[in-house]
Amino acid sequence: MIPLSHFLIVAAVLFSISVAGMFLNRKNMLVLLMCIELMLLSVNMNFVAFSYYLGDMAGQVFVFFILTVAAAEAAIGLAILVTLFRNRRTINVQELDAMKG
Amino acid sequence: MLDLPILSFLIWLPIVGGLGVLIVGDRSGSRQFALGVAVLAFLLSLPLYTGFDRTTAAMQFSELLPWVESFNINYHLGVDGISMPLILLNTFITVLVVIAGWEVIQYRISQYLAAFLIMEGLVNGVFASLDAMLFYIFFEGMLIPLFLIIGIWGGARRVYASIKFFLYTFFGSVFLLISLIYLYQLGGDTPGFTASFAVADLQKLPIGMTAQVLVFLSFLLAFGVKVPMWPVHTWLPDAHVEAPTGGSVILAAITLKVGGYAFLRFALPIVPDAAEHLDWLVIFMSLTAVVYIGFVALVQQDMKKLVAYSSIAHMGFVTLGFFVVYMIAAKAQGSSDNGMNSAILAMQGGMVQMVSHGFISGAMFLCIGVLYDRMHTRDINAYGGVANRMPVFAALYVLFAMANTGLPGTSGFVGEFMVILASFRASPWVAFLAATTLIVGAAYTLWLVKRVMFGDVRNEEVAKLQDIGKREFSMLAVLAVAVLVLGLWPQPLTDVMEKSIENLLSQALQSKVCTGFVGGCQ
Amino acid sequence: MESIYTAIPLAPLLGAIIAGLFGWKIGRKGAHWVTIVGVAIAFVLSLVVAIDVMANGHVYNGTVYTWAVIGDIRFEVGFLLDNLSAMMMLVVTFVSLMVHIYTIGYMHDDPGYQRFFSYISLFTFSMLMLVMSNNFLQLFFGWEAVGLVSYLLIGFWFKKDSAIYANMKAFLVNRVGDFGFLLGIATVLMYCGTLDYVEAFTRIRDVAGSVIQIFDGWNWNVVTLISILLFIGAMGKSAQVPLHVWLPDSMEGPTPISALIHAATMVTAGIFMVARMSPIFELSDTALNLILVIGATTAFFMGLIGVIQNDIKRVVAYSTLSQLGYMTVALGASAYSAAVFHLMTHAFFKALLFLAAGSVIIAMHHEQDIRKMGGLKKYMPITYWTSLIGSLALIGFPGFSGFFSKDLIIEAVHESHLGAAGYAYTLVLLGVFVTAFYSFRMFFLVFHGQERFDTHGHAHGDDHGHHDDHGHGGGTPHESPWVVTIPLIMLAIPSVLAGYWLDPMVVGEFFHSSIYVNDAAHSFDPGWGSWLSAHNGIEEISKEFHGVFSFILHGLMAPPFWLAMAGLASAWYIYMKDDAIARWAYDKFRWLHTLLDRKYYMDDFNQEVFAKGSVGLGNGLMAFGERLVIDGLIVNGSAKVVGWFSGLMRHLQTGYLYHYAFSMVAGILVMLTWFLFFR
Amino acid sequence: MTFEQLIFYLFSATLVAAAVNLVTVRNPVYAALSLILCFFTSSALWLLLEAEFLGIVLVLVYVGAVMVLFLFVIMMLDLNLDLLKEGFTRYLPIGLLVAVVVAVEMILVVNSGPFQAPYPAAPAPANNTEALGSLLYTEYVYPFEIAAVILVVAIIAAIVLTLRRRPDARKQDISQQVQVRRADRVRLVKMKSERSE
Amino acid sequence: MNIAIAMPEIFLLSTICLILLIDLFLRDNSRMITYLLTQVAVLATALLAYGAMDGDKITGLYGMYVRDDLAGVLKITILLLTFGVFVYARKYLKDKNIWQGEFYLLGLFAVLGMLVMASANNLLVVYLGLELQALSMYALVAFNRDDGRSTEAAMKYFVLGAVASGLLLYGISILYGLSGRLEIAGVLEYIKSQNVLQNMPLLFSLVFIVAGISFKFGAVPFHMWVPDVYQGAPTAVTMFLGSVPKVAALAMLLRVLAESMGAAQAGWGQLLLVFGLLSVFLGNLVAIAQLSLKRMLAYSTIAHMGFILLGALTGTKDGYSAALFYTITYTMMSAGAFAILILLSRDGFEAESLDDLKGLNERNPWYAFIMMLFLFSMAGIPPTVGFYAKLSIIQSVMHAGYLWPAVFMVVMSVIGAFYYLRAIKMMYFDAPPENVGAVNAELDFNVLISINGILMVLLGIFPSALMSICYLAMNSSL
Repeated sequence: MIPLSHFLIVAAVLFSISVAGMFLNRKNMLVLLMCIELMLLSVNMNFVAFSYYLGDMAGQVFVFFILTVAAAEAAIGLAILVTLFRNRRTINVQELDAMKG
Repeated sequence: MLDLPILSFLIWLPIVGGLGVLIVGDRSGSRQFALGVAVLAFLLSLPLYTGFDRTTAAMQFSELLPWVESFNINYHLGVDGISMPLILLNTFITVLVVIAGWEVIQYRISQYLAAFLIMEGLVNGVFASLDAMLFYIFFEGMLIPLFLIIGIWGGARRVYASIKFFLYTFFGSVFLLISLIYLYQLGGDTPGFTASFAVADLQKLPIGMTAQVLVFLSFLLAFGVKVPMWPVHTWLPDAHVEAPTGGSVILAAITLKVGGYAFLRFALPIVPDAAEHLDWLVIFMSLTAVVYIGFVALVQQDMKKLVAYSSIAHMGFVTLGFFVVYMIAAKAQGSSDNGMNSAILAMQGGMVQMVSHGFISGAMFLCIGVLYDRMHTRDINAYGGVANRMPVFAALYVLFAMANTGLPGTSGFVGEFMVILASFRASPWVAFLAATTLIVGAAYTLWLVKRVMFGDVRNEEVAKLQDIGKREFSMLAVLAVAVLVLGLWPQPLTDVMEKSIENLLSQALQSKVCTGFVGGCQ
Repeated sequence: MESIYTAIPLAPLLGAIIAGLFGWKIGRKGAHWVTIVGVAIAFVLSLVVAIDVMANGHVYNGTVYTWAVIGDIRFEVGFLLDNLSAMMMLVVTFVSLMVHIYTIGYMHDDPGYQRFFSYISLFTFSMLMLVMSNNFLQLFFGWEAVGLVSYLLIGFWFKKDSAIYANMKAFLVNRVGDFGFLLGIATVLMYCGTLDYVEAFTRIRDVAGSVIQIFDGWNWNVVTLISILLFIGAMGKSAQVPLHVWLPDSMEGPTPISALIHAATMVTAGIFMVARMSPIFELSDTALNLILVIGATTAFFMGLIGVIQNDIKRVVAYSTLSQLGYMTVALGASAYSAAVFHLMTHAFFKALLFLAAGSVIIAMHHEQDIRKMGGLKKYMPITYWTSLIGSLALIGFPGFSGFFSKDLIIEAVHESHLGAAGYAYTLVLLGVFVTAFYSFRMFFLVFHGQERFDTHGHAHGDDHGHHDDHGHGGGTPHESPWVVTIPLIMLAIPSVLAGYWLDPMVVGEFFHSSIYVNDAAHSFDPGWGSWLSAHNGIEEISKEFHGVFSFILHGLMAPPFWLAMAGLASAWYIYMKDDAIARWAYDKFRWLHTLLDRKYYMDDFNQEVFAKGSVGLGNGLMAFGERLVIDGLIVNGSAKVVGWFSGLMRHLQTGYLYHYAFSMVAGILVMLTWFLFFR
Repeated sequence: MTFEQLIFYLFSATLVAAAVNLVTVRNPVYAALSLILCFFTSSALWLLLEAEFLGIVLVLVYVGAVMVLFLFVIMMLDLNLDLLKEGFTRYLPIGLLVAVVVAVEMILVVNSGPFQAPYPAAPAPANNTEALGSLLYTEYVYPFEIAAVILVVAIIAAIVLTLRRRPDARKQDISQQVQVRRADRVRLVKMKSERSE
Repeated sequence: MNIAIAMPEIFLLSTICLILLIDLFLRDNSRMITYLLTQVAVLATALLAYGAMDGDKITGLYGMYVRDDLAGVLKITILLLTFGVFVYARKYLKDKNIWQGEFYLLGLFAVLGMLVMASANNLLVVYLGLELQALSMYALVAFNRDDGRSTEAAMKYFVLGAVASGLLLYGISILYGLSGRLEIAGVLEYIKSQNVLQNMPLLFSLVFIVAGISFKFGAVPFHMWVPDVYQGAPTAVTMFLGSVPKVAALAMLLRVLAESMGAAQAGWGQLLLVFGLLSVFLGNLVAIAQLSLKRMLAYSTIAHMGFILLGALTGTKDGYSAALFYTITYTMMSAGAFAILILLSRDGFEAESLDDLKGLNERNPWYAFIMMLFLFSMAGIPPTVGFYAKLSIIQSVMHAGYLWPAVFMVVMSVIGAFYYLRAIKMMYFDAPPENVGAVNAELDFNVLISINGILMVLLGIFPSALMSICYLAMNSSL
């Protein structure tokens, strides 16, 4: 059988990849949003794995809610993105430094 | 008489009155209203003296209300011989200050007067509060009106001066806060004591030596800045120079006293061992203030700066008088009176010096204000031969100058005389250095007088000068009388303080840790 | 009686206050009347008191009011009235009265008329407080008060830069003296625990042996310390070398002041004080030696300067210095009575000389240079004769008051066995010659010889504006008005006769109550004999004393007389007959002349070292300590650092999302690492 | 190695590869597609964990809705592709470093003691969906309601932010129509009748 | 089951829906109705919340919901603050003509989310409440959608917020994996059974959870969003954002850390200490360099949040109540300060730079005075309430034995005083620029701001009542 830790490790790897993605990606806001989705995915992975190995449904319920919220989040995020694009004609992360210091 | 809470009145009447002035606004009536409040406060403060029981060191006119239960902070007021004269001084000076701003201040007069009235109330609170936290609140609150006074009605570099003043003093006092909280908790942790900010409890609280030293250092910083002691004095000249006349007067006559008073109320009785351990430091700082600052004052070109520096030098005598007692006690051990007489003399000297400095420095700044209102410069070189045009003013000016040099017969003499006499017992050298003020102090004051007052009329501005009017004359005359009376007969003042100072001294020489201490143990 | 005692100082004070505060109301006449009346009352009352004290021996020692009580220390204001103070009161009030009257003429149309009268009355009050005091506090009060008044009066014509320079100098130099004096008082309080004379003198004997460490391992006899510190005060007031520098300059003040304050009364306060403190000084030979040396030096060398002065007032001033030196020498030789005696006689004849000089100055329209005078004898006879009397008294011509007092001093020094006695004796002897020389040099130059002044001489009065305009323009000089001459005559009388008081005053028991035995402490008596054997000048003299006239005869034989005559003669020869010698000496001893002319370079020294030095020090401290270190480095420095740092920190906020995200991750990473590996 | 293990390693490898691709690829469309791949693979892994319902939901909701939304947006905004991802390599080392450190530390932890359970503590319920549903509508009704509210918020927010009324567009304003009053529409004018001769 | 237990939330939600519908049928010129309804709803909810305070601790809705005094106090604070903020905001929205019902709707949703957090008894609920609030906030920040900076701020806020909740979730997942529980009590049970400092995975999850919470506070190093968002968002939103959610954040901290993981204080105490000190340090320091008032306040917020965290780290009831007291008073001052900012900004002019304060004393002494009170209170000068807030925090910190952190805090607050003084200097010592008239507002605004300002002093003079409320809340709930 596959031990729990394997799933957790996969999740951890996903998590770190998403973090790296956020750091590496300096041009495209969209990819940033996707990285966030990835991060949530890794979290979900944790929850599902735990709930399976603990034999407790609560984890899955949690995942269910996370998915819902994530969907809503994505919607709002994209809405903001669109508005931003309307104002700035760009979603280049590097150009979003009107405020600093 | 005694059942009505005079102290609360003295605190809240001016504050409420100040707010009232704000409401009256810059209309014609505001001046009269403010003056009325100030005078009323002064009259209210008189019963403190008349009704004062000189035979006891206990707190009188005390009021006690629970305030902040969660910190066991109480609204505890009371005066003893040490604080009472200072309250009178405060209420008295405030009246003069209100008069001083009468015609001079045109811009936002109501705010100006309100600031001073509120200031008065807060200072009264400082002197009257017997709860450390209450004290601290007034102590800090004082900064606000003064900050505004300097900043709004001040001179060219007022912003720099006011912010410097605020941060300087604030920096000092946060450490006070820390150590107060520390003591509060120490009280909670010590069996037989409760966590409390009451000064009386803190004075009883046994404290370990290291803690005492740390606490004392924080006290020294907090109060030393207020006094101000060398080397944390540099805010004072700037603040004085930039502040309007009234501000300078309050600053010199009142707020500096807060520092000295706090030393007596907190530093000496609460951490006596540390005070005894570090008395050399304070004495060194005080003597430096007397000598070093004296020479610095000698070369000032700005009248206000000069007087400001002389204030520092004179306050040096206060701190010297307070802390030399330990040296005396150490030296005079085993002698007939164990040096108690000299110790009391020193402390009395310090206190008298505070009161008299209140009068003299106030008067000096008022005089400078009189000149400034006419010439709009404080540069000594712009003056000369003023006496030709303003004989009456010149006479008063010379009188105050002489008081500033500590001439016998004026109040300036009393304190310095006592402190020098006493400190000789500690060490001839202390007395020697302290006594140099006779020469240096005379030098800078008389040189100022010579350059400003005497000589032939220097320029046409001086030639245009008008002698002082009734308003100015009245305030200066009142001060002159005060200076002379206190100088010719300090008895009424020293009498009031005697018992309290003896009591304070017994506390200050009472070790809390009982290791190699000159005094006894608890 | 107490009421009288209190009335004596208060009367002039009242006059001063009225004249000072309400001078504008009561006018010139009112001013001088009220003050003169005040002083007159004081004079009369002190006469009453003097008689009561001297004749009936009613010595009074009591408190007027308590200044303050601190611990067990009582600070009081009170009077001690014995022969010494009574005599001083007489002198002070009398001279002061004379000067008041004289002033009416001298300050005739000075705008500061009322102010002047109020000042001199105030001075009289302060001086009386000083001499009547029965404790150190009040003594110090009077001490400083007279200093203040002298400050005000020297700077009376405050438009003159020289005047306001002089008065500041005077005050500061006096402060140097007071500095020592105050420390002396502090020592007394420390060891005697009281400021009251009587108690202090009682207890001082107990501490006679004790020592104090000032520098480690160097023990000082306490009494010596006290005496020296107190004497420093006396040096300041009585203008002893090196604190004498203020007195000559003080001549910038109006002449009546020079007479009253800087000749007759204030400057002798130091002498009086030491005499008062004799019970203390007696206990320290070291101190007495020092006093001898200082006194003798002053007496001779200051007289020497007088020789080359040309300003009439300065000549008198230097003679004052040297006479004060004589008194000090007397003190050193513990001939206190002689000192006080000389003090009295000197007060009369020196005041006389000053007032005479003043009268001459009036006549010369405020010309003070004696080289521009001469032959005034025929214009102003009264002034001439009176000043002749004064000069003879000064040089100690037998029969005149100065003769008795000065001879007495010289004798006392001669008899003294102190270490410094020899040095002192030679100097005072030489001093006699010098005194005679400069006095008569001036006398001849002023009153004899050809007239060297221009008859339209108001040219030189400009130095103080319109003060010189005395109603009569140029024209020939003439005798001054009666208000001026009356005092001259009044003062001439005691200048001659006061000497005949020698018998009771010095030789007799007169001063025993105040100088040796304090009436409150008879327990002293036995002790004194033993002490006296140490320095017993007066005793010896008294033994040989067989009445005034034998004293005079003896004086005619003594060296001082011949020296005086020699001085007189040489002055006459040089300045009346032929000044070849003078010119020869001038060429030969040019260096000496400059040395004297520069007053031994003492003023320059003070100016350069002390004045400039302290200003330099102040500037240094201001620039370095205040501006650079404390304010620059510490205060504003830290503020700058904070500002700079915050300016640096704000750049962490780059505005880039990925940096923001990175900082979050980094934060987590750090904490993870901390938990994982570092604990 | 068992079938499960084969599935696990296969899919997790794909998952990681797709994730890496997501963060490295230049074109956002590819990125979106690789994210979709991530979802697919992870849903497979969830099935392995007997979370059938969630697996399906992941595919349906995420791939079916969210990712489509992403793609819509990508298409909508005309992005200059060649600009994107330039200078990527410059930050690669730091990025990798961070990623590796994070990964290592996390793995160190999750690989440690308490997480070594080889088998589920309790057998999973036979019908995952039913179990989930019964929980959702009983115990978790409160969170469920909140989730609903969140969705409403999402809708409102999206509308508020993006809805534009173009001035030239013709549309009916319901509120106006509802609130219309007679006076606004009809005006009765009174005029004297004219006579014809 | 008893749903009445959640009455405030339920009532609020239903009113929101009602308002949502009504608002659809309102003309732009009659938005006032929406506004009034909103305020009524807020106050009514506050009343309900107050009615629900009965000193005992009841859980309901299958243990998802808890009702105790702490929740009550937090809710009332949140609602009253919201009421004030909405009053202040009206002027701004009108001036900027973004006077739309959605502002209030989203605001109410956010409030609902906070209420949920305040009485959450389950980590899942905490998360959902958080998201509900966060999502509304994202939208609000971008509310002025034609303003580039506003949307940029929203974008940043959104991304970072999403990341933060990702971190939080990760932490929660690990915690769940360890304990197998999600409800507060369950987690507590587990943690009590553990030796915290030895349990690496637990600490691991702690780091993530604390990170998520700190983000909500905006504590260093999770503060990066704060300045940009404060500056970019419309001032009305900034005011809302800068005040109310801090209470919610504290609620979250108390529920998650204090209540459910109180036994793990040894662990998260260290984290809070570091983050708190960093915040106090960086916030005060960088604020000095700011010229934009909004940014300056943002940094000062960071510093204040540091104080709150440090108060909470003690893990004692004193510390928690001190933190609560601090939060309540701080939110009041910051709301007031932003309100003054709103006063200063006119149509087409956004007052945000320090210079816009110049000569306020000339233009309107009363506003200047009130602003001064706010600023001094932030600086912690007696007799304003800010002093007591700091005092109680420092006291509890020292009581917990952290002497040097306390010293550090006061020293930093001295440095911090500088920029408040500078603002006051602008108002009082400088002359107003030309062509600016007097500032004024409508009655309700004036009344409220006056009350708000006077409270600063009143609470400063009589802090006891509020302090004891905070303490009792802690005492009965934790």
